[in-house]
Amino acid sequence: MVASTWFGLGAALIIGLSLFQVIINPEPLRKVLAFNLLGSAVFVLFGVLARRGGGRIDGVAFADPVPQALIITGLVVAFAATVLAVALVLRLLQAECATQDHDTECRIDD
Amino acid sequence: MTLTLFADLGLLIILLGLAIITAFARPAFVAVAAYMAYGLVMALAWVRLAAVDVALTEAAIGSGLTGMLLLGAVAWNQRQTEAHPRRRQIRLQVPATHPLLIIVVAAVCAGVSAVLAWVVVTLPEPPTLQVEQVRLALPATGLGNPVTGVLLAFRAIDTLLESVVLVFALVGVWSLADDAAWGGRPRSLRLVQHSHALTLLGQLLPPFGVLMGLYLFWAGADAPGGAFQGGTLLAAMWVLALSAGLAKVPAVSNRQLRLLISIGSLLFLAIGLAGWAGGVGFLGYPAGWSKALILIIEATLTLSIAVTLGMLVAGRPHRALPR
Amino acid sequence: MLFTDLYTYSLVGLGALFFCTGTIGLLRFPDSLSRLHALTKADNLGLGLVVIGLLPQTHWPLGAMKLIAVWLLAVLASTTVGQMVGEAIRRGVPFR
Amino acid sequence: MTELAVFGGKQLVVLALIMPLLGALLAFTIGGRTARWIALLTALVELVVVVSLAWIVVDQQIVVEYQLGGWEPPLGVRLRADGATVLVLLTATVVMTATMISAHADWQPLPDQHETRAGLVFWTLLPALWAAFNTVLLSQDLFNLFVALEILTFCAVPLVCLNGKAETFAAALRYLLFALLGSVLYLLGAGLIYGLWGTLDIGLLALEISKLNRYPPALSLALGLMTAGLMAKTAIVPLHLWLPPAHAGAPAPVSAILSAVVVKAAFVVLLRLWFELMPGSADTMVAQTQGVLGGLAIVLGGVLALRQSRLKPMIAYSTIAQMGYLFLVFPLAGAASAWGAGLLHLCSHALAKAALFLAAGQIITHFGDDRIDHLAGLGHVMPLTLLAFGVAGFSLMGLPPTGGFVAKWWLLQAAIETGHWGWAVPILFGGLLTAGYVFRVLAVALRPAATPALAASTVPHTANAMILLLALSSLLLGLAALGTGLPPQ
Repeated sequence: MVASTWFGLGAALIIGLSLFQVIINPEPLRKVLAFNLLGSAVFVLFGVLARRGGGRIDGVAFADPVPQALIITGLVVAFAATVLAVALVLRLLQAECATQDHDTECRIDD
Repeated sequence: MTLTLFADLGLLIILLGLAIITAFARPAFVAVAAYMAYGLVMALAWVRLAAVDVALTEAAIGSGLTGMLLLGAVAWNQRQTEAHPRRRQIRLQVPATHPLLIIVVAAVCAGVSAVLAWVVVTLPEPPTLQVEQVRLALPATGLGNPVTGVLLAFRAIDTLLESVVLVFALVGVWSLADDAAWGGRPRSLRLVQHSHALTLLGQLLPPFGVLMGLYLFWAGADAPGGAFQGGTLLAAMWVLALSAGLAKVPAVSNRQLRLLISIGSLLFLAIGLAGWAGGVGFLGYPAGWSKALILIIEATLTLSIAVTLGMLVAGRPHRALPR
Repeated sequence: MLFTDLYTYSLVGLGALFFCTGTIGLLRFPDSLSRLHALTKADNLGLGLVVIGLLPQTHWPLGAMKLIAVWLLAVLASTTVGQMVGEAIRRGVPFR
Repeated sequence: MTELAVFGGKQLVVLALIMPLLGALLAFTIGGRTARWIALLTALVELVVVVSLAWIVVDQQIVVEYQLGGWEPPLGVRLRADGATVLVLLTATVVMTATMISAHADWQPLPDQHETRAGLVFWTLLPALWAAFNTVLLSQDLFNLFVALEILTFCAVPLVCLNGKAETFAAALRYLLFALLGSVLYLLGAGLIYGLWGTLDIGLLALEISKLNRYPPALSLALGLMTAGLMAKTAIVPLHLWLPPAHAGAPAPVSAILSAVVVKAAFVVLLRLWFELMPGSADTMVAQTQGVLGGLAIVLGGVLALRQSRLKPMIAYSTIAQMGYLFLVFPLAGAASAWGAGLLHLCSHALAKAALFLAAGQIITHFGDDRIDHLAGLGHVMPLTLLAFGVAGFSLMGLPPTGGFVAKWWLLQAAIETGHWGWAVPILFGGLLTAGYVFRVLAVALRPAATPALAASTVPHTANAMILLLALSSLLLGLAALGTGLPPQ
């Protein structure tokens, strides 16, 4: 088996376990983290496909550029999703905190 | 050949180990730290998969910025829990965490993994995919890096949408502010305790980082790199200066700031529309002009991405501006 | 040819040894400050040796300059982080 | 020869996509009090663009295609507008424009304020969401669709918690997580498809797949993953939990857009995957499962809607039920009328549901109460709003001659035609449930108030006009569909 196939198998494994965490883990921040892991493994699977379409020119390995471009776009989109999710979680934690502890202030910057 | 396979397998085992720690480690802090390491090792894996552009993006955005963001959130949560020990934790429960349900979910996830693994092994002989088409069409764009060709010429619409995603995500983050804080600055990124070492780094590193960021954008036309990788590096330098207290986060009502954020997408759109005047259609580049136009788009995109990413890290406006 | 290869192997091997001792120190030393000491010292020296070892294998001068720049930046980063972690320990932030 | 002098169909397809995008970016950049005017102007221009495009496509009976940047697929991305697309495009445009106009006075800055948080967010993200939705409709590229669906989510989520109440943050987060799970599964499927054929263009893929004798297992896996992901985004029954708190908790104009437009986006992609890539899949297990889930959604959504004590959650649960009808299209795909029925239901539900949510918003603001048992006297105070509510409710129920009626009638015909009588049961039972919750509101609202009559309605005329326009459009859609003859071929 070529190396990229091994990476594909690894990605398949990571997809399974991060999917499990995404569904089961009740902590919002851990869910977001698991999402990032899941996304990254999906990209690797995509990248393995890109490598299959590639080859070697003058001894330098190259891969199909289209999935590479798609993965770069995907990484940026995934980052935007993470930012939004983390901002929401923090806002939610702060709101919860404010409703539960009336005597102590819950500030985001302390 | 066998030696590189050995190295690849080693890389893979480290990746799997880090992924397992990320997914299952008890302390959230350990999980995020493992994820950052995972991202860096993943960048190496991308190099091994002959995708250097992706490797750069993964290291910059996937590991660096994402890790920093999550680390900050986890640290805040931890401090809050210590300060208010009786605080109820927020839990997003699946309807019932019945053991049976967990077993079913685990079985489904294992099934997905198994089927995907089977597909990876049995997928028919490598098709050429789009390698040939891109190679034949690339000279028309005047670019040397096929990935940049795909991003800015063949699939320019994806990249246009990708650049606006960041703008709208920023609006989304800002939207979580208190009404009273609207128009003001995000909380300072400056660390609570003053550190001379950090100040020194904040003064020493940015010139090199900015040079490197600009180089990444410039080289992107013909070699691995591009607007997103370069912009991220510039953003990192800005964030470094902000956390060393060497610069101030601008207020969200600042007109120039808003223009800087949206100028990349706006110019991209304008040049796209100019394609009609040039007779090559929307998002087309007139023959001979394409490389110059692409570089102009990428230069503004790099700037906009850098500012937007920096503001995304800074978060929602927190303090109203004094009237 | 053979000589440069031998030179590279020995210096990179020595660098790897430093990384190993640094890691053992990280795992076995009793308190945070000495663990930090083991880590930063070993990393700087280890990385330096690896870089010096690899110098003859690269294109002169640009490739070599890149390697040296990598080393300098790594030293700069680890110094700063080491310093900041040290300051935090002195302030009484619990590290384990 | 209705070709316009300057803009032909090709340019209009591009403009339909980028006008709202440009509007959103400008509204963000300029901000302040101007943001609202930029968004409203964008809506009007977009209305002209889409109506012209629809006119060209329908009048000349053509399909408009546009290769972005001049690059032919598989290398480039193609936009495509056929009759079905322009119908949905037009519906979304009407809903968007009417909602924006009816909300034009909300979130205005105080005299000494430069801009408000909610105002800037609303007038920026609503056009952005619109651009994303139009991209979902027009793009022919599976990955481009992914990006568009993501933008749709990123714009919709902040709008859910626009009024900053603590419980809406939780709803928004839940919504975001479901949508992200859906996207990731969709992307995984799209990646596998690229690995099989090296293209993401739906047209080219349909061509490749039609050449096959039997489908490769990787294709089944890919479509299964994409379908599961898109079903999470359309809130079909086991995956519906995120919808009611999000749609009910959002400000009314946002609820209208979410229920009328946003949930439909993923469904449109689902329709295209199954009808264009895998035609003739009506009898497969997947199609049957989709139908069963649709039937469950109709019943469960209807029952839960009946049990709500407040107006907005009731309307939100009704969305779950009405989305269920759409999923009956898959097992009935063998009949000629199924496709038309699905399309018509999608559009008439969009119009009716927008009217219902906007009406509920006016009721909350001006009547001051949305508990259904407390609505007595509403008919006296806000007759026009209640009239619009009623007309929209009739369409939801499927009373003739509304769009809802014709759609359900066509669905029943499809059930009879294909011999699968069983599907008629949820269709009819769902209609009864809908009648139950709509009449419950009307019955209370038409009762005289127990307390002395409240002051006469102060609902702004523009808002009332827009709500009535939406409700009547849903009615007219039914008449127009009846006029084209039953069922469409």
